[in-house]
This record gives sequence, structure tokens and C-alpha cells, in this order.
Amino acid sequence: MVDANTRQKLFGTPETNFLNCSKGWKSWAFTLDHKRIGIMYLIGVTVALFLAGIFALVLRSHLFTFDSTMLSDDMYNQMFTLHGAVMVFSFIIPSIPAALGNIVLPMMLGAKDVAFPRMNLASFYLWIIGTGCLLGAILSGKGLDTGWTFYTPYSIDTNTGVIYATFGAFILGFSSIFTGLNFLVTVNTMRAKDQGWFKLPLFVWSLYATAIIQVLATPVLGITLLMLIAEKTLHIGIFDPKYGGDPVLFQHFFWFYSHPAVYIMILPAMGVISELISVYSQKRIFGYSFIAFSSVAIALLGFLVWGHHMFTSGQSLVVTLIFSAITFTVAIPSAVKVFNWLATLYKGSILLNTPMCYALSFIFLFGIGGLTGLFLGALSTDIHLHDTYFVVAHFHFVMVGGTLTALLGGVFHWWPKIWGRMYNDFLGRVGCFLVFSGFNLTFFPQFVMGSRGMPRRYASYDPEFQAFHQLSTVGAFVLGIGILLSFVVLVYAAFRGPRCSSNPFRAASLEWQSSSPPDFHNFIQTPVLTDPYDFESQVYDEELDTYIPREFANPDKVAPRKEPVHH
Amino acid sequence: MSEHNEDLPAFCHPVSTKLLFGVFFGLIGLTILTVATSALGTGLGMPPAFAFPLAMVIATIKAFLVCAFFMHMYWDKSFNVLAFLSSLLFVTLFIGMTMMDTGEYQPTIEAFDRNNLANVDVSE
Amino acid sequence: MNWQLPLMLAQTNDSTLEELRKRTEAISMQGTAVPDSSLVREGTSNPFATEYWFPTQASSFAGEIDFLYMAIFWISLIFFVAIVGSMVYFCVKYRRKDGVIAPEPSSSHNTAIEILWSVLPSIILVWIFYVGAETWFEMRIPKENSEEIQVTAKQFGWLFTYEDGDQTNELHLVRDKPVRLIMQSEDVLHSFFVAAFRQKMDIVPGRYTYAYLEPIKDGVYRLSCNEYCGTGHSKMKTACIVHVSEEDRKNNTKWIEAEKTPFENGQRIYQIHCSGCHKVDGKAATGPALNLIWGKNETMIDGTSELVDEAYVLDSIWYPEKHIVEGYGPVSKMNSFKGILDQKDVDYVIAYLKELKKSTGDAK
Amino acid sequence: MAVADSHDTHDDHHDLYDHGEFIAHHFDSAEQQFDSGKLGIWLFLVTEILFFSGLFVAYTLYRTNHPEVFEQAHVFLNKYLGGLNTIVLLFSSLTMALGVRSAQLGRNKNCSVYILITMVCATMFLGVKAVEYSHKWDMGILVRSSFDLTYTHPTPTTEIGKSLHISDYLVYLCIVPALLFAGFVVASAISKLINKNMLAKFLMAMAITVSGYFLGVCIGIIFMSATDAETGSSHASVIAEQPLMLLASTQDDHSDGDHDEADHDKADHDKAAGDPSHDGEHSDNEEHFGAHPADGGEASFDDHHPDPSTLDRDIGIFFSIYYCMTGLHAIHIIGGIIALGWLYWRSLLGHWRTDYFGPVDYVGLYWHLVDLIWIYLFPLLYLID
Repeated sequence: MVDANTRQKLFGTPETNFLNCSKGWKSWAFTLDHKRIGIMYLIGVTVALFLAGIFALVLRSHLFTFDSTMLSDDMYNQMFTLHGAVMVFSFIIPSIPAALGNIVLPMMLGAKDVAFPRMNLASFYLWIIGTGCLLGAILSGKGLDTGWTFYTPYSIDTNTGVIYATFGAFILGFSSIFTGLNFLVTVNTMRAKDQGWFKLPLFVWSLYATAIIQVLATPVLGITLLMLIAEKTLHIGIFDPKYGGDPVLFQHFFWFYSHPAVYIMILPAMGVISELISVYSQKRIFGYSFIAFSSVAIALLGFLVWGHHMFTSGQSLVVTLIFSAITFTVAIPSAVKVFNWLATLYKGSILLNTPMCYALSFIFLFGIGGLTGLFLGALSTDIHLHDTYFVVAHFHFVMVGGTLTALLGGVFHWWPKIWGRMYNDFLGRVGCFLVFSGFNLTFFPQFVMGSRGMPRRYASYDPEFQAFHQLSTVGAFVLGIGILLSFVVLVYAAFRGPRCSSNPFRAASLEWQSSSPPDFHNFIQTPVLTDPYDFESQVYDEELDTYIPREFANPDKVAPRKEPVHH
Repeated sequence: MSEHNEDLPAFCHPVSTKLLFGVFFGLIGLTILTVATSALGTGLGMPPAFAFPLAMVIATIKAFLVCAFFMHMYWDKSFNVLAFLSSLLFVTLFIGMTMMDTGEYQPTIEAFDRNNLANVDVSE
Repeated sequence: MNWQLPLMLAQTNDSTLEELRKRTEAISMQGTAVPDSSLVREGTSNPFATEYWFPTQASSFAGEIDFLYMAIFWISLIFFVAIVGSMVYFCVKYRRKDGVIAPEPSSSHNTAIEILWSVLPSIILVWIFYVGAETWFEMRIPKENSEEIQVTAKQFGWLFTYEDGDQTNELHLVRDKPVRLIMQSEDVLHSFFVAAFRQKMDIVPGRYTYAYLEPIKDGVYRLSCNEYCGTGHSKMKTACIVHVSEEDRKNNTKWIEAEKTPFENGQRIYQIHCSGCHKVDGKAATGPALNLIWGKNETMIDGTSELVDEAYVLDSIWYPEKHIVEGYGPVSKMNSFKGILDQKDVDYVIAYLKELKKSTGDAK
Repeated sequence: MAVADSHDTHDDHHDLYDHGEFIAHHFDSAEQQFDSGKLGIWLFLVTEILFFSGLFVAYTLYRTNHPEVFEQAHVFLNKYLGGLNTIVLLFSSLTMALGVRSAQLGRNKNCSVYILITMVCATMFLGVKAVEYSHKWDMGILVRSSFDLTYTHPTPTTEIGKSLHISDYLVYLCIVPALLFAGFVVASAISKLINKNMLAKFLMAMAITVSGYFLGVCIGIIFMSATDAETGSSHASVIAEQPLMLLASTQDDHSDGDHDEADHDKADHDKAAGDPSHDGEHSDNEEHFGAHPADGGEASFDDHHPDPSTLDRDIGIFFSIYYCMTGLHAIHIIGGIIALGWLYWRSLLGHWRTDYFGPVDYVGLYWHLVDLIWIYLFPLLYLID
């Protein structure tokens, strides 16, 4: 029990916080504070998102008519390559872990910072250098036209800026490793006192599972790209058939990283959704341990299925069969998560604000993304659908419908915590609706095109697909407007939004026990360890207009605790 | 075998010099052994198929010695040991799957080489 | 305009193969589009029908693939409707009213139900895997007595060599005759894909890959490259023509050089070797268009000007790096055809170019 | 973690050692800090192993698919030089372990000596490697695309090379270390003059470190000429005169094998033609497809001889892998030397205490890993029989 002054000090809006405790560009550029690094990452990935998004809109505009001459074939190839490479390496992979995770993870553990703050900053600068090198391919005047997969031997034959781009991806790989390594150590050694593994928020579990993949898989990307650079400059004869190498081996190398990388992209998104669903239903998450272990299961199974990208690549029969069989096993933990989210909604007290709208869109879109994976996991249908628009639609449903939606939901959820200001919920929901409908309009027609045999990466196509492509293009612009609107809403909120309290949503994980915006050290006083899904532990404080832990509340004004009911 | 004394914090385990030198001479002995078996292998009547596994077994014993004593794994937290050893699992997976696959389709490469290599200008 | 193509094809539902083929020739002469008779479909506006999602089933295993696709489609739909339906229902029924937080008490874990919803989908997944693998074996293991056709892919064209030595740049098959395609690539990765057959296989340089199929329906289908291969990737498509009889096919694939005019021989060489990158409809593709090129003064990349004559054509075919026309390259470069086309072949090409210039020039 | 320090420490918060006890501000105790670092370095080693795994995969695949190439290729590698390097590296591991022990006991002076010895061993290793590399380059043994045994460069043309009878490439490889050596000596002298004794000591130690490279080069040359007679293969001029003979002998083996295979294929195919059920066996089918020339022509198998370029090509790939593996390892050694230099500096400053020795321990682990990888590289590359 504490007095009102202490309550005011702990949960009121503070005069100094991590945003204003030091000033000048140096205090940002050389900061070791995980929150500031997270914000810089957020700005960085937003720039990458807009850049790659513009590439995407140019592509879609080009595809509006079947014989469009807006871009030359070379330009088209460079556009889709850069769209893919920037989106994957510079945007999606760092988006949730490095930007959002960086800000939230240490606070969820009640820690002052991540275990290695300097490494964290190094990770961000490596991200900048890597993205710079990737884009250096454009600045070099040569562009990049290999597809984001850098498949040999085309990547060796082409005289575009493959070396810049692969070097950039190599650096970005190390940036990702640094983040993952940091998170693994942070979760292992920096948890609050008595915070056991099963008292961690599920977002932490998912980040932990992600970090396992980042640490184990990303080095393989590093060596693959180094060998590709050596192949391109010295012709070492490992991947280049002209010198006795084996292009299919390159695909094995590449997908040994890049398939697990798919889970680097989606696992943190699932973690965010677990948080949002539970907080905005005000109900303990259903099946905590199943969701937690399914994250780790997905991470580990993700290493066993890379060959499903190679069913038509000339992979041998027996290996293909094995990979297909294991691929189906990944479906189970993903399905378990979705069912558990639904069970959490059941009998909850559901608040349909912006983050929750994104969470519900996630379930819808990820549902489609996941279920269409079944078509691609089954061997016979995959042969027909492989490398068609069906695949394009499938992975966009997972990457954009999944990761981007969860990122936006998570950003809206933690935005008041980061800035101490509230966003406009109505405009936020309009943005969410535009993103959701625009997204479906863009990618649903692509399932039809893919089934009918429209190959991907085609600069011009057959006239009978034109109507579908036009729908898709219109949808892409709606999606773009939706993202832009969300961006405007968020930026406005950060600087001009109404002040908000420390815990406006009655969330129970530790980060909400800090003030909004948090102190430089995250917590002025050691936070009280609460169960992250026991919302009863947070009680309303009238003076501060916020929810605070029962232990800090004025006992005269607090209703007696209802014991959670277990059947 | 670490000399632990009361003044040192719990996480500090200096290893005795005796043990370190012992491990070092063990490693040197194994290195000489592996070179010798390789150089004289066939002379000693060792079947050639045996040489490579033997060299790898010796290398693994050496690796074990380095890990356990030089790297203090013997005294380290089991989680760290587990993390380190799990990497070998993934390397095995990587090697195993790719080897299985390339081995299966190797005939298609050999057939292609037989038919086409004469036409390829290798010096290019 | 090519816009009319699907309509044109829709009307040719009952046209004979000869007519379709003529149309193919006419089209491949002038544009990029290859007709696909598999797109003549029935009941196309019903998204729950197989025909909505797929081209015609033109190979023996296409039906099985479509069956599995539709089976997964229905299973997914049931799951999806159940998931989204209950989600929407919960959101409406349990939405927070008047800002009062009042979740009803309910359990937060139930091991029995967790196990149930883990195991139940697993059984369905095993079934899907089993059916998928069964059909896939059919697609990857050759049928008895298959004929063998050599497929050579290169940037950006196809060459098919039949058992009797005939060569074409369109794939000619015979209905109900199983075929084994033995594929190799001259440069980078390509992929053989005929949507109507539901068959696809990458073509990997440095080795052979194989594809097997048995066409069961005659018609003209689109054969496209499905693995990204560079500038002209989207133009790397040709027709796959399924004939009703062996004689019918032979009539279409045989070529006796001596009986043909130099123009015809030149046209054939153009189709086999050049049409992947050079068009004759006046449009620039990966390389310059060839129809009006003869006798023209071309501006080179270094600013000099060259007259297109016999020597220029020979140089361009044998030593393509010698003259690069302004506006082309540097990403895509032409390979030398020395050793593939001899002096006589080049003469045929010259005859073809002269004739082209005359005919298209006259038309204008 | 009671109420935090007052806010005025924010401005210098990036000084992690503001407690004067080497505990960074975000850690609660020395033990937590040590455990974090330790887990961090182990995870880093995990990434290192997976980083190298790509090359081990390439190695394993080419060895299983082309065992004959590896048997031919290892002739060009001198196992005694490899063994020497193994021992040098093992010794450096010992001194590193002793260095860690000294740091754990807070004996900074001992620690600095051990670290210096470790660094000297590391540069010695590189010196021996340089002898090995330059020798191979003399023989035209390069990566796949430029592998050419007929290209030889046995006689030195540079002045130093001529006077010392060493390879030009070795001379080139010694330029940077020589410059570094001179630079460190001069810098050390200047530091001494301006009374920065600690810095002078450090720079002198660096100069000693670099001199280890030349020690390695000398030992390498002596070792190589001593073992030349025995291995017979590492003498450039011998090989230079007889590359074709060597190839011819390997060709015989190879073509014999090929003949058998071809005959087998042909028989198989004949059988298949008469026996339709055989076609059901997919993998067999793929194998015997070799009997069909791709161009549909008539090339017969009986007069088919493997092109000498096949072997040439594949030995080239072996050396591609060799250079990738040993080169990447050498880069790690260089990285290790830089990290050790940093440790040496901090030992001079007397930073290590019984409750703060983490950096020595971490770099030590990294150094042992580099040793560990070499322990495997040695039999894999040098001891093929």
C-alpha cells in the first residue's frame, strides 16, 4: 500500500521520460536505450515499407493492362526484385522483433534494458548499412534483377548489382543475428525476480522462438551469400553449373535460411495477436502453455521443411516426399494458436478499437494464408500451383495479411505507452478497414489467376487475366491509402494526440506499470510481478484515471478481488 | 578439478595448470597419432576405408578435450552446453538432407556430363 | 487488337484443329500471346465449380489434381467459415457494452479440447498428404512405353527434338500417347509449365530433369517458362499442340529443307532460334524487331551507324557483341550462334529478312 | 533495483562503467552480467558453427559425390605443414586457457604475457599458411575457374624473392605484415618519447605479435623443404614438369570406371527396352538415361573417353572449397588477434579481477572455437588417403 503521492509519481505523466531526458541528435544517434533504438528502428522500417510499397504500386500500375509499356521488361524485373528484397530483408524481418520487440521486450521482463545495449545499437547501424548496400544496387546505376531469391546461375550471369545487394543482405543478416542473440540472452538472464518461464507474456515467448531461428538460421544465409559473391567474382564452381557447380544446391542453402525466415516474420506477429486478443477481451488467454509451446514447435519444425520450396526444382523424389510430409505438421501448431484465440474471445468483454480490429483482421487474413498453404503443401496440387500467382497471393496473405497487420495492431496497442498520447480511434479503424478491404481486393483475384496458370514474375501476361489484374491494382492502391492513413493517424497522435494515462487498456503485463512515456530506466520502482493475463490484478484509480496494480491502489476504493474461475 | 576457493565469486572457476597442461599434451599426442596413422596407415595393414573414420574419431576426441576443459564446459551451466551442442544437431540436419538429395539426383548430372562435357569449353 | 483474343477463342469452341493452328501461326508471327484452347470453359462464373478455377483438364492426371484442389478448397472453406463465423459471432455477442468491462467467467484451459483440435486436423492433413503424394507419383514416374522428347530451353525460347530427329519450337504431342520429356537448359534455370496439363518441372543447367504426361484432349495449349530467367522471361512461351494422330503430328513437325524456299527455311530458323527475343511485328522486345531491319541504317550503342546488309547480319548472328544497337543491353546480351547456324542457315535468314521487309513494308 | 539513481546520470548513461565496478547500469549484479555475457558468447559460437556449416556441407557433398577427386587432390597438400599448424594452434589454445586462469585469479601481469604468447602463435599460424598458399599459387593451384596446373611460376622475379629464393607471392603476402611491424615499432618509439609508457608497451607487444608472422614464414619454409623429399608432391618443379602424367594416371582410373558404368548403363537400357516393366523403377530410369545423348545424335559410348577437363574441373572445386574453408578460418584468426589485442591492452590497465574477467573468458571461448574448427579442418583437408 502506498500513498497518493507515490502513485502519482509512479503512474502519473512524468516530467522527464526517455524521450526528453536528453536532447540533440547525438543523444539519439549514440543512445543505448532500447526504447530509443526501437523507435529509430520503427522509423527505419517505415521508410523501407514506403519505399518497397512504392515499388509495389509501380508494379501493379504496370500490370494494369496486359501489354503495358509503362516499364520495360528489365525495369519490371528490377522493380519486383527490389520490392521483394527490401520488403523481406529490410522491412518484414526486423519489423516486429527489432522495432516493436526492442521497445517492449525488456519492459515486459521488468528489466532496465536488453542484455547488450551496444550490440543493440550496432544491430541498428548494421541495418542502415545493409539497407544502404541493398539500395546501392540502384544507385550503382545497374539495378538488381535476380528476384529476391538470388537463384544461381542467373544471379551469376547477370551483370546487375548482385554483389551490392548480396552484401547488403549479408549485413542485414548480421543485424538480425545481433537482435536475436540479444533477445535470447535478455529473456534468459534479465527476467524480473520470480518471473518464471510461464509467467512471461506470450509475446516474449514468440520473440524467444523467433530469436532461436535468427541465431540458428541466419548464419547460413551469411555463408550462402558469401559463397555466392565468391562464385560471382572468382567462380569457385560450387553453385555455377558452368564450372561444375550445382544450382539446386544453392536453393538448398538459400531455403535452409529463408524458410525459417518465414517464421521469423510470422511468429512475432502471432505473439502480438496473443497479447491483443487477450487484453481487448479482458480475459485470460486460453491455453497459455499450448500457445507458448506451439511457438517453439513452429520454430523448430520450421527448420525441417525448407525443401517445400523446391518441389519442382529437380529435387529428388524421396526428399520431396519427406519435406511434404513434414510440411503438414507445421500446420498443426498454427491451427492450435488460431483455435486458442477464438476460445479466448468466447465470453470475453470485447472492445473493438483499432488494435483489436487489426487483430481480428489478422485472424481472417492469416486464416486464408494458412489454409491456402495446404494447397501448396500437397504435392500434386503444388506442382500445378508452384511459382504461379497462387503462391504470390498465399505468401502475401501470410506476410502482409499476417505480419503487417499484426505490426500495425501492435503499434497502435503500444503507441500510447511509447508517446503518452492517444490516437484517434475512429480514423484508426477507418485505416484498418481500408487496409483489410484493399488487401483482400489486391490478393484474392491472384488466387484465381494462379489456379488458372498465370506464372509469377511476368512483365506482360495473357489478355484473359486482365480483369483480375485490374482488380488487384485497384486493391493495391486502396491498401496503400489505408497504410498511409494509419501512418498519418499515428504520427499525429505521437505529437498532437491527447495525453493518456499509464495503462488505459487495463493490460496486466509489466510494461504497463511504467509511466507513459516510460522513464529512461523503464521503471522508477521495481514493478510488482503480476500474471500478464490476470486482468483482475489491475484496478481503476480515479485520481489518475488509469488502471494500476492492486498492490498500489487505495484499498478503500478497490472492490474485493474476484478469484478467477477455473472449470 | 577446479580449484575453488572461498574468496572467489560463485561463477569463477579457475582450472588448475596441471590439468591444462595435461590436456595440452593429450592433444599433441592425438595430433601426432592422427598424422602417423594417416602417413603409415596402409603400411600398418589398416584398411583404407578405416582411415577416414579413425581420423574423424580422433578429431572428435580432441574437440571433446578442448570443449570440456579449455572451454570450461565441464563446469559450465547445462543450458550453455545444450545451446552449443544443439547447433551440431542443426548442422547434421543441414548436411543430412542436402546429402540425401544431391546423392539421389547425382546420376542426372553424371549423364549430362557424359553427353555434354566434350562440347563445353572449360578453359573459358 | 489482341484484346479480342479471348472472345475470338471463345467462338472457336467447335473449330477444327487446323483452324486453331493457323491462328497460332498468325499470332506467333505478330505478337506475344499464344492462344490457349483450354480457356474455352463452361460455367466459368461459379467460383464453387472446378471449371472456375482451372483450365481444361488435358492430361491424364489433371482430373485427380483438380479433385484434390477442390477437396482442400471445401475443407478449407468449412474451417474458414467456422473460424471467421465464430469470431464474428463472439465479437457481436460479447462486445463491450457502454464501456463496462464484464467478462463472463469461463475456463482458460481445457486439455481435452486442445488435444481434440490438434488431432482432428492432423487426420485430415494425413489424408491430404496421402492423396497428394499418390497423384504426384503418377506425375513423376514415367508411363510404360512413353515416347521421349528432348526439350532444350534457353533464354528465351524452346527447342523440341522428337525421336525421329524432327525439331520444332512448339511442342507437338499426340493424344493418348504418354510422353517423357528429357529437359536441359543452355543457360539459366527455366521451368516447363503447361497449365492445361497441370505439369511443371524446372529445367536445371548442368543436368537433366524429366517430366511425364499423357495428353487426353487435343487442342492448342500455352506452354510457358515458369522459373524466372531474365529479361524476356514473360515472353518465353510457346504453343503446345496435341494432335489426334501420329500422322497429323508428323505433317506438322517434318521439315525437308530442300523442298522449301529459302524464305520458308529462314522463317523456320527465325522461329526456332530468334523468336524468343526478336519480334517481327515492329515492336521492340528483348532485341530489336526484325521485320523492317533489312537495308536500314542502325545506330549503334557507341553512336556509329551501320548498314544492315549481308555482312552485318552474319556478324550479328555469329559475333553478336560486335554490333549492339542503341537502346538494347546491357542486362541482356545475345549469345553467339556460331556453330549452331552455318553460312547456309544465315543465307536463309537473310532471304527471310529481305522478304519480310518487302511484305511488311508494302503493307505500310 | 530500488528507486533508480537520480536523473542527472542520464547524460552520461552511455558510460557503462559508471559504478566503477564494471557492472553496466542495467545489470543487478556481477554474476548476472557474467552469465549474460557467457550465454551471449556461447550463442555467438553457435552462429559461428552454423556459419561454417555451409562450407562443411559443400565439402561433404563433393566428397561423397566425387571421392576420387579428393584422393587426387590431397597429394598437393603437405600434411606436415598442416600438422605443424595444428600444434601451433593447440599451443595457443593452452596459453589462452592459462590467460583465462590468470584473469580469473586477478593476475593481470601473467594474463598479459599469456595473451601475448597466444597472439604470437596466431600470427605464426598465419605465416605458415602464407607459405602454404604462396606455394600453391606458384603451382597454379587456384580456385576452380583459374585452376591450371600447366601454369607455373616457380622462379621468383622480385629482388627479394631472388635473393632469398622464395616465391613472389610470399613476398607480396609479407608486405602488409612488414609495414605493420615497422609501423608498430616506430609508433612505440614515439610513444616512449612522449612518455606514454603504457602505450609504448602495448605497441611493442603488437610489433612482437606481428614478428610472429615472420617466424611462421621461416619455420614454414624450413619445414616444407625438409618434408619435400618425403611427400615428393609438394615440390613445385616436379609437379610443373609432370602435371599431365599425373592427370594421365588419374584418367586411367577414371575412364575404367566410366567404361564399366557406361556398359552397365547400356545393358540396363537394352534390358529396359525389352522389358517394359522396368520403366516403373524411376531412379533406375534416370540413371540409364545417360545412354541417350541429349542432341538425339548417335554418339556411341564405347569410344567415349572422359575429358581430362573433368578431373581438372573437379580438383579445382576441391581447391575452391579448400580456399574457402581455410580462408574463412584465417579471417577468424585475424579477428581473434584484434580481440586479443584489446584484451592485452586491458590487462595492461589491470582491469581483471576475480569478479570481473568476463571479456577474457569470452574471447577465450571464441579462440578455442577457432581451434576447434581447425581440429576438424586438418583431417578433412590434409589427411585424405
